[in-house]
Amino acid sequence: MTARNTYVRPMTGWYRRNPHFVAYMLRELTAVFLAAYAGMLLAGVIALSRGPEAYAAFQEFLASPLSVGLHVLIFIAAVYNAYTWFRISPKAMPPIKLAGKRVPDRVIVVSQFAGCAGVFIVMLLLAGGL
Amino acid sequence: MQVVSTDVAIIGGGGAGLRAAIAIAESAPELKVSLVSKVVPMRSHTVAAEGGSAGVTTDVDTLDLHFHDTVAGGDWLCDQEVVDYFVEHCTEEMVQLEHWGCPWSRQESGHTSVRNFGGMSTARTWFAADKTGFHMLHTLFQTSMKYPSISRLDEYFACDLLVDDGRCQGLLAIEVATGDFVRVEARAVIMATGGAGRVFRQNTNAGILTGDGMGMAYRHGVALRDMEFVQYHPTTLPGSGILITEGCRGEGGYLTNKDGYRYLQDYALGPVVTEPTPKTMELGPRDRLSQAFWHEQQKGRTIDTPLGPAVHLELMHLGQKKLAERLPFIMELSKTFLGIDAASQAIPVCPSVHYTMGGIAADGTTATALPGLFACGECSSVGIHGANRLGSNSLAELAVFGKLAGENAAAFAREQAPTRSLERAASESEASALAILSRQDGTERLASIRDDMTQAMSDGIGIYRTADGMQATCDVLDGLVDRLAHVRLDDSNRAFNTEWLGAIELGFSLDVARAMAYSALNRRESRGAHVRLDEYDGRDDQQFLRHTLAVFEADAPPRIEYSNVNITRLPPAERVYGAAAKTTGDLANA
Amino acid sequence: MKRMKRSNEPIFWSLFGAGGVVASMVAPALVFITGLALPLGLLAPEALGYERMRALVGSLPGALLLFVVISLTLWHTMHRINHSLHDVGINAGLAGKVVFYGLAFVGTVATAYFLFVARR
Amino acid sequence: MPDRREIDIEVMRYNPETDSEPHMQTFRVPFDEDTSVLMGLQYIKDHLDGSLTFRWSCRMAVCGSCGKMVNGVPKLSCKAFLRAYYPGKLRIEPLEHFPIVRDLAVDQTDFLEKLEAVKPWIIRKEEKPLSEGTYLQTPEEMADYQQFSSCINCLLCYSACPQYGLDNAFTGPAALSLLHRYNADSRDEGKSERMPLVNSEEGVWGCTLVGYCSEVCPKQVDPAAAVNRNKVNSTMDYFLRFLTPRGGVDS
Ligand SMILES: Cc1cc2nc3c(=O)[nH]c(=O)nc-3n(C[C@H](O)[C@H](O)[C@H](O)COP(=O)(O)OP(=O)(O)OC[C@H]3O[C@@H](n4cnc5c(N)ncnc54)[C@H](O)[C@@H]3O)c2cc1C
Ligand code: SF4
Ligand code: F3S
Ligand code: FES
Repeated sequence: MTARNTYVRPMTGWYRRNPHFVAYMLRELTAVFLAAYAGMLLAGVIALSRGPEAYAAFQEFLASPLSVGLHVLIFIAAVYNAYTWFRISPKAMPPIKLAGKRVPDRVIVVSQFAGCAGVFIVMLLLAGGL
Repeated sequence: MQVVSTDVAIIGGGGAGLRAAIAIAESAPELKVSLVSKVVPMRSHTVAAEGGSAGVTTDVDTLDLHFHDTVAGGDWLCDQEVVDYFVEHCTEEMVQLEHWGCPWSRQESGHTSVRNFGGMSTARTWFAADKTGFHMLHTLFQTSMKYPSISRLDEYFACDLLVDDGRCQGLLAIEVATGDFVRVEARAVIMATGGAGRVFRQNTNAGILTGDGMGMAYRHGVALRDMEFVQYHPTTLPGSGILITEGCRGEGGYLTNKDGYRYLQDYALGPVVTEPTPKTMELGPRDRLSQAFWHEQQKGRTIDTPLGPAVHLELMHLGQKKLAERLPFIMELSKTFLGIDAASQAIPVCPSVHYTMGGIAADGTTATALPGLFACGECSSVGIHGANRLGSNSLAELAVFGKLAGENAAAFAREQAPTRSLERAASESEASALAILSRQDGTERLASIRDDMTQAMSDGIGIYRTADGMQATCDVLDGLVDRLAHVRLDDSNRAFNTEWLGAIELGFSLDVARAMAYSALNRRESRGAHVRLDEYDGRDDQQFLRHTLAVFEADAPPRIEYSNVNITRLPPAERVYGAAAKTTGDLANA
Repeated sequence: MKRMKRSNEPIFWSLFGAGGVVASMVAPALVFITGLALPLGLLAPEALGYERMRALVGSLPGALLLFVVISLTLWHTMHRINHSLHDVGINAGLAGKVVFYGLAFVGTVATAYFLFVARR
Repeated sequence: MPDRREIDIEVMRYNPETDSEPHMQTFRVPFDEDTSVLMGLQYIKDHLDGSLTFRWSCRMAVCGSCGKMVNGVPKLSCKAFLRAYYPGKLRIEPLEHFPIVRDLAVDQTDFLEKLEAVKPWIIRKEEKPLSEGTYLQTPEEMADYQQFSSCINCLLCYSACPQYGLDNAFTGPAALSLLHRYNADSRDEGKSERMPLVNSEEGVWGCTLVGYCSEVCPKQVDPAAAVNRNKVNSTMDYFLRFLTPRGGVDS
């Protein structure tokens, strides 16, 4: 009797094998930068709670080349994360129906991009204008 | 050798086999069912059926009309009592499939729809877009999973029936993954192995359709009936033979020749109509349409494509929306295999072998002459298709007769004593299967024998036939039997040896091919799909309103015998389509 | 068939999802303003000066906004990092959950506390 | 034939009776405009090496037998064409994430068990007698599940899903799509029987929305959507079980 002798291939390095997986891992990697940013904001709140000197020191840090460099990376990560999130979100929400017809995924994606751009402008205006 | 003991064994997990399994599980839940299939059931070729399945439903339709269409379509070679049973049970089966979840296409009201099909007097073909067989098969397969009494032997290749005491008591199978033999002992066996289109070169069939079941039954003395009737489907892709469903024409597609002319009007199928009209023009029966293609080719009015002559199937006038809704698979196929958008370009099509009207001789209850062996689906000949099957009758057939085979096999199994020892029969079959594998002195390549067989069949058993051509085919086939005995395989392993299984399949195919060729040679008339160009170019009811029976002879060509056709209420008449059909339709209504 | 155990993932997935919406909708703008525009002088320095920030935190909507952005971003990212460990073949299991969701929890509490302090 | 060209096809070989691990073997295969990858493999089997093992059947992209990794991408080999890879060479491997039985044939039993586990059949509290005819279902109601019912079980999505590769306890994209197909069918009343699987760690929660499954699916089933929409369903089920009088379906 011949035994069933199957071969199972290893998964090592799977994320390097296909551009789609590389993109996926980059998407997941954005979390590290966004976490750093959340930490940064938290640090700002802590500085604020400690008074003007502490807050000034925090602001000084923000202006340092190290911080600016880091924020460039964080910004790229944030934009990439947003891009992937909007593109894939129709898959993760119940189908939206208008007058019995399903709203096409494309419409949902595009409106999210538009929404994000709107938020960007409003926030810039708020920060700069007031 | 492993042994599996069961009550009913079913060979074949296509629509027919699955329907039979469910029928047993529902009518006799205490019986164990073993479903043996060389591919996982949902891979069976029922999956590829596109157009639809017949069942009388609309107010203008009647069982009588369906009966009349089927019998006339089959050129009166149908057993009329069986056709009566068939048409009475089609609709119920379609409703049953709906209850099991089959996504039949619907009207706005929520009721199921029907479409027109070739040779049918009115719209009566139930459809699930153009993936009807796919949805039927997956519905049946998934539904079958809910019955604990059904156990599956997926990817087990049946290589012989086990017969003892004059009764079929099981089968021998090879577990594909390991090459191990398994003896399946059963009180009744149902054969549901599908068609045998692969014995021809250009065909619409899947690679698995090598006629195994027909060959197995045949070698055990069950006759193969009406094997000369092989249907050529008029609209398939040149080269590959991939099917472009008749549903295209049911929805209103046109066939045009190289001058853009709707040539069917020249072949007694007119008048030219712009809307799909039953039994007229593109909705004539398949044999007539394939013959018309042949004549166009003779007249030099076909289109040359790199893969052979073709005519055009035009769907452009149906509009993108309708095509996307009704014929999405055809759109996909033309994009993939031709690189064209069928909404804006015509599809080149030509006839290919499609369906085996004949098969394992069985009566209207699906019982064969070998006690304990039942047959249903395309491998069987229960007597409803005659000399030419109407499109959409075979999906209905596998549901109606699959169920009947299940119920009858279950009833039979209940009355049988436990199986006797089949060890000896099994080890003999095992030895002959293993002999192919261990042969070292062979010289013949498997593929070249196969290619020679398919070429000979396509040459001699075509749309039009002559005595010389058929004789030549018979001669080639006789020679191939010897050559197969000298085949040499590259693969001597047991595990997943598809070359070995291919050699066993080719043995069955050759037997089936010979049954077809000799049956054809001996039918000295023209009827339905068997049309001769020599002196036998007309129908001869006097001599040949009879079924052909090909009986297996070891080491010799088949013995050809004849049996009577059961004619109860519709005497033979001329088959008429186009303008002439109207009156006949009215007659059947009366 | 073995009985299926209900996963607690819905709790973390909801927070992850909410965080994802926040992160993708506001993070790009926020990072640009706080981390780039301001330090690089594209905005006036007092735009995010101490006084204005005190005022922001002092208003209830402002405080809530900051709280939501920081905490949900933490839940979002910790969830992802936890899963990524599995992706690269590290099976942290329960320990991973404890560490990463623990961090998110601590971050959430800290944000609430310091916002509270800053508002006084 | 005007454009008869030749291409190198490198195929993975594995013989369970003699090999401890797979190796690659290269064949030179003639082709033209219409030669599919499957036909290339058939050419090898017929003319060069009859022991090359692979599954196929319909050769028209509907039976789901012939999936292979073609240059690292899961494809139906009958639906991919050699011309698209020329003049480069072709590397054909068995579908990823499944145990190799022999050469290009993989063991698909795990999927079949998963399929059965989602109860892919209509569950009714009360059957309607056949004599009363069909159930009514409007085209709009059909649209809720039709796409998910077009899965041909080709397993390409499983080969595309690293989460299934990392942990094959995950029910996976196609089985979950079919689960959703029945839950979303207006004739079905079996949702509560299927939710425990959806809600489990092996259910939808094994997915991290890699999304590649939907990209490789040859039938536009969009399994990623089926899986991830059920994360919403599962989450609702998780929280609402405390609110609804009947309690959660898992209770
Ligand atoms: C492309 C195409 C389109 C069609 N369209 C239509 C249509 O629109 N309407 C219509 O009415 N009819 C149509 N037909 C015909 C119809 O689909 C078939 O007649 C029908 O599906 C046959 O079903 P079956 O169950 O008999 O066999 P199949 O579905 O072919 O199944 C055969 C089974 O037998 C098994 N088997 C075979 N040999 C062995 C062995 N040695 N050991 C173990 N198992 C074995 C196989 O594994 C398989 O499970 C079409 C046919 C084709 C080819
Ligand atoms: S979901 Fe798509 S890729 Fe997956 S098995 Fe079904 S058809 Fe194949
Ligand atoms: S690839 Fe896998 S992780 Fe999810 S979205 Fe598809 S199932
Ligand atoms: S052979 Fe059937 S899907 Fe490719």
